Amino acid sequence: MVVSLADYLVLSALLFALGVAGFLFKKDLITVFISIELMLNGVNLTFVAFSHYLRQNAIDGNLFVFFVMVVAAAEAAVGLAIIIAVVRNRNTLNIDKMDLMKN
Amino acid sequence: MQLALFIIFGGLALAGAINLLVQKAPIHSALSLVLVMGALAVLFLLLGAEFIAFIQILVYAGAIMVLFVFVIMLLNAQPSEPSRSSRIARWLGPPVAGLLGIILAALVASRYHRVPANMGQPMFQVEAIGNALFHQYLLPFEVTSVLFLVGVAGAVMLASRPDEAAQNAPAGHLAETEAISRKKGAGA
Amino acid sequence: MTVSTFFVIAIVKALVALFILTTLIAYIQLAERKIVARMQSRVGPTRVGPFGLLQPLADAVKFILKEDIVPAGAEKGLYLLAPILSVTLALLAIAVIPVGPPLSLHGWLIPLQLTNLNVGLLYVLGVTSLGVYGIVLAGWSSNSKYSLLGSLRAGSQMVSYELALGLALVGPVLLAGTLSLNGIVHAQAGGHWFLWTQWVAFFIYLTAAFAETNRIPFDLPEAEGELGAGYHTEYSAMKFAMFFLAEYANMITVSCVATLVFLGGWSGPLFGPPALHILLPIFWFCLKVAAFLFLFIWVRGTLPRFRYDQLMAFGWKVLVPLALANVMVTSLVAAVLH
Amino acid sequence: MPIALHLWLIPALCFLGFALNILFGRLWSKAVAGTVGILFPAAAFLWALRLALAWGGFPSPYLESHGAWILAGPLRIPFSFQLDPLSLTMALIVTGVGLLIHIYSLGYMAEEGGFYRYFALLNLFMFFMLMLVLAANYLLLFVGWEGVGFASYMLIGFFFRRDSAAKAGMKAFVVNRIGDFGFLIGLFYLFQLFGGFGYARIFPQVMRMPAETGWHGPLTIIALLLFVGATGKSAQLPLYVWLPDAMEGPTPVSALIHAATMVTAGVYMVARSAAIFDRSRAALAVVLAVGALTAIFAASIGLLQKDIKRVLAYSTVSQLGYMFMACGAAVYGAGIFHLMTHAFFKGLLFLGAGSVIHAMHGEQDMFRIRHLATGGLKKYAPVTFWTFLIATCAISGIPGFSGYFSKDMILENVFSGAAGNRFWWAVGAIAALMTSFYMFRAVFVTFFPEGDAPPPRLAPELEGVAHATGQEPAGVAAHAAHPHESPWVMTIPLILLAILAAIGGYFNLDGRFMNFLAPVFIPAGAGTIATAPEAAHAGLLVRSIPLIAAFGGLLLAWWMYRLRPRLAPRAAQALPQLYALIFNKYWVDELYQAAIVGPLGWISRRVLWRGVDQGLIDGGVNGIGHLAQASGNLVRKQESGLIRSYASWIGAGAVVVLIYVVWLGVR
Repeated sequence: MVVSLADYLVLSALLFALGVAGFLFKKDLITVFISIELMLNGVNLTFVAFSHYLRQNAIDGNLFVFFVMVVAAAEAAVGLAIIIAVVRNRNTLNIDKMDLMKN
Repeated sequence: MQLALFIIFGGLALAGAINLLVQKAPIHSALSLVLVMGALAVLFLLLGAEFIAFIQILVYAGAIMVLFVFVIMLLNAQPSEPSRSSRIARWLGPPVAGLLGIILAALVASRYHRVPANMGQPMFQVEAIGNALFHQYLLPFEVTSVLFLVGVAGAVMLASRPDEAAQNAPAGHLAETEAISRKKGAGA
Repeated sequence: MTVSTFFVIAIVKALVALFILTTLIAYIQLAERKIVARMQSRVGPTRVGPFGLLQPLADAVKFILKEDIVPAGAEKGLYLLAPILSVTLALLAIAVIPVGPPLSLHGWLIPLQLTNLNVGLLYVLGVTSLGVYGIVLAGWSSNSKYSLLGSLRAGSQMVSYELALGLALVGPVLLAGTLSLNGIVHAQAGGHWFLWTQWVAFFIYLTAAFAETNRIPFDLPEAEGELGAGYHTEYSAMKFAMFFLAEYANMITVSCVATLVFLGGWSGPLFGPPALHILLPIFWFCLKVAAFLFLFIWVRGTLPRFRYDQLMAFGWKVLVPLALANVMVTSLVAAVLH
Repeated sequence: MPIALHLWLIPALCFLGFALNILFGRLWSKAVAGTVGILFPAAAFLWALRLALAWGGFPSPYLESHGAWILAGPLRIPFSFQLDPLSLTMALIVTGVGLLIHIYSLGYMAEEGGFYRYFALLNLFMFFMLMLVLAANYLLLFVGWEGVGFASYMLIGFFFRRDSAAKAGMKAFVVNRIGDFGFLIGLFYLFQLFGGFGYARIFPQVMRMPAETGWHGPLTIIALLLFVGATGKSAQLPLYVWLPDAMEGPTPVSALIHAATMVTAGVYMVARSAAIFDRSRAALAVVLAVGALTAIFAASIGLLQKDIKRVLAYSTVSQLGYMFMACGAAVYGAGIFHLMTHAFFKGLLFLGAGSVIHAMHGEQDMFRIRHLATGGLKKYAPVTFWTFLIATCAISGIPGFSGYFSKDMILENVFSGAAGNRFWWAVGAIAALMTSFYMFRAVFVTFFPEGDAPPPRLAPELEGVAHATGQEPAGVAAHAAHPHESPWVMTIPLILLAILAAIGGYFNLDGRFMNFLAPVFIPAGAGTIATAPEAAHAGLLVRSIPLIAAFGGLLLAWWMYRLRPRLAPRAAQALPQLYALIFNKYWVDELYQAAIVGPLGWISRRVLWRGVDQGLIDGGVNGIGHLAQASGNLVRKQESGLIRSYASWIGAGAVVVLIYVVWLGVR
């Protein structure tokens, strides 16, 4: 028995969906952010899997993962800095309370 | 063997992801994500992407998630208190997430189930990746490095307090005092 | 080689390595106590066994028998997880370290390492970078100010110096053209140790390695004077021993990497009968690692501790720029030489 | 390999001077700013002089081009410069006279603010003018053409705090735009016909076309459109109105505008386009008529002006008319010759007038000057007086002075040339008489003692007339009673220009100048209307008429303003309507105001502003705004401010897109 491309893709689809779910259901700002990382990871898996199966070990897919990681790192740095600033100002991490633009 | 590893670590990744969703405290979610990342790194190894696998560990798990954990510690993030919540998210969320997963999975499963397994030996990748990075993908590489630089500068700007520069105190000190004060606040 | 023999060999090798490693750690600890004692004109432990040689055993028994305390208000799961994580990751890193050239036994070629990885160096870096979790979680879950501060310091220190550490290794990797530890050793064959050409990187690596292992003069996380024992203030008995184990395992790992990357690994003069040809490389390797370990102990006996802001400034403003400059110069030279 | 002449250097040097001064001048002292401002035009002049001395050592016309300025499909317009006798002459005049004016300005502007700005703009002015004359295609010429317009706008409005100066600058700009509009359409037409702008591309094609007789030929239309531009730039009827107002600028600027740059651009352009004009009899007739009418019209206004600078301004308009008469008679060489001599003596006249104004501390009214400078100004400012007199002789056509030669040649050719016309000749001759009269009037009134002449104010009943024109003396200093000679930086340019104005006519000894210019015009007109300049054979009577006119004007002025000083006011009183008509410049400005500016303003205010802008456009925009607001109010409810709600909507959108993709059937 070998593992097929579809297996990997289904797995990554599920991870992605779980990330979406986390994004929608979690009330915690940091957890929401973590969910985004989960989505990115799910996508990364598809890149590597495609690169392995469809292009016969081409490294392009791996490079995309590399770039995604760089972007994720930058995003994490900025996002966490924003979270820190938000918490300092509003003293809460609850995403539902961040509605200053309302009213 | 391959299938066994795939099932074990794929299952581990899924379990981690679900645990991420279920856990209340942010720190547990973050650690679940680290678990997912570790499992994914093994899957990358299975897919012949050694370099990416260890970069995944080194950068994602070892740096980015450490940052998350750090912030969680710093802010002493507790399970979030109940609050006015979004009705739309409550009604729209489950079908959206569920449909997204089902449709995506069904889509890829139906389209790619016939792709032949790759029997080729994984080649030595680091050199190939370096070559591609500095030739074919030089521009994206440089652009992302600029993006990264901007991100770092932005993070420093955002996280530093306005009066911090005036005091010119070492950053670590403030972080420590802040953490202490939060701990106190949580205890009280 | 069938799957089952593969598993058998792997498990045997892992067990052997684990046994050697734990014993080694125990005796390094003893050696440290002895050497430091000599430096301070004391004699060190002498009562248990001849010259105190059985002291580690006694210590182990003590650790196991002590009461295991879990502080009130601690996060139980994480409190337990942290030391296990620490020691597991520390031991995991040894897996790719080759201690000598492949051994031929009954026609089988047995590599003297658990697994030969094309990106071995990356593996070591990756696994050690995870080590910070153990420390951070320990401090966090203990529900104690001292622990929290210790782990905060340890976390930022390790994240900061990891950068310098990795960048310092880029120079030798550039020269060797491979990330495989075996390949790096081969690239230094014939006495062309990277220490000669990459001495800047060597210095940076050594400094960063001290910081990574939280050893003096960078042992801020457990600065007794101000923080008690730092992140493991609240730990006792076997859990404490695990942290102890992890620290010394990390010392061994960084010493091995330094030996492999900068000192030519197991290379050294070969002489004598064929049996000696097999054993000598291992001997040379152990000798070099031992020298590094002695250096660790020596420094602990001599140098005072840094102040926290000095430490951060030194890492970010001296080591990282220096390492970057080294990478640039090395790549320029390499490009010119090609 | 042809030798490199580096024509680009000439304008580039001036531009460098401009750039340095405008960037750093603020930081410099006046001495440094002035030195920089003079150094670069001087270098440009020396370079032009070097080219002139090396004449014959390179092919003519010499062409050089630098890079591509405009690249659009097959169209490729380079920065191309051309050196031939015409552009060399112009470059020398522009740089030479311009340089003298620069030097003069050092003294004249010494006490003014914005010193560096002044010199920067002066350099910019020269830069654009040099671009204009050295360009080898019409588009580059147009750049210079617009550039001088801009520079003149800035310089005329130099004293921008004074309302009248700012308005005069704007007037010059706007009137020029009208002409430029025609010019631009002419350029479009040229491009359509010949597919390019380069002289080297257009003129050979033009020369293969037959001469046109009617009004509908393409060349005629082009020529007339180009001439519209020329009337704007060179202040011909009916677009001359900006030039007299341009007096608001500092006097050296007026000198620069009138003598070396700007107004000569139109003449130059017509001469440059000789090949086109030569093939259209109708266009030539129009040019001749407009030139002649302008000459007499402006001269008649000049008769009665009291402001010394205004007299000179109208004389410039009139002299430009002469130049166009020459062009209209297809003797472009004579036009250029007159342009050159005019540059000398008109530059000198303006600088002299500036010197007078300087001496009188800002007083510009000739009669008041006479009144204030007891004993005659010539006593106080001898150098100014003598140089001014030389220039007057030159402009009036007193034999021996430069103006005589050029004006004589023009009139002769108008009389007897193939494209000439006796009627316009007569008009020109009368204008010459008037010129002589009002110029000597200016000399006698300004420099000679008052004697028993009446007080400076005219007869009381004419007071109101004078006021109606708003002709107030600009900033009269109360202590103007101490006239003095100007410093040497001002007198030396005067003397140099006086020498040139005196002997400038001898450049054409034995037709030498004409022959020098001939290669530019002869091939252009070969086999068409134009005739060689020496073909003009006029009778003795015709030849003596300009002489008679010149001396007649001199004597008349002497008689009216020296011998019988009370005659002039009495004549004015005898014919008050005529006097008022002429004194107020035929009410042309008022006519324009009533006929064009007023209705235009009314339409703009009532129809365009209130109606179209406020009603239609604003209403429309505001309506859209209100619509958006109203619809926003409707969907506002959806914006709960809850991030997770938004995220849900995004997710729902993704699901919808996904379903759509599946439904499409991904391949």
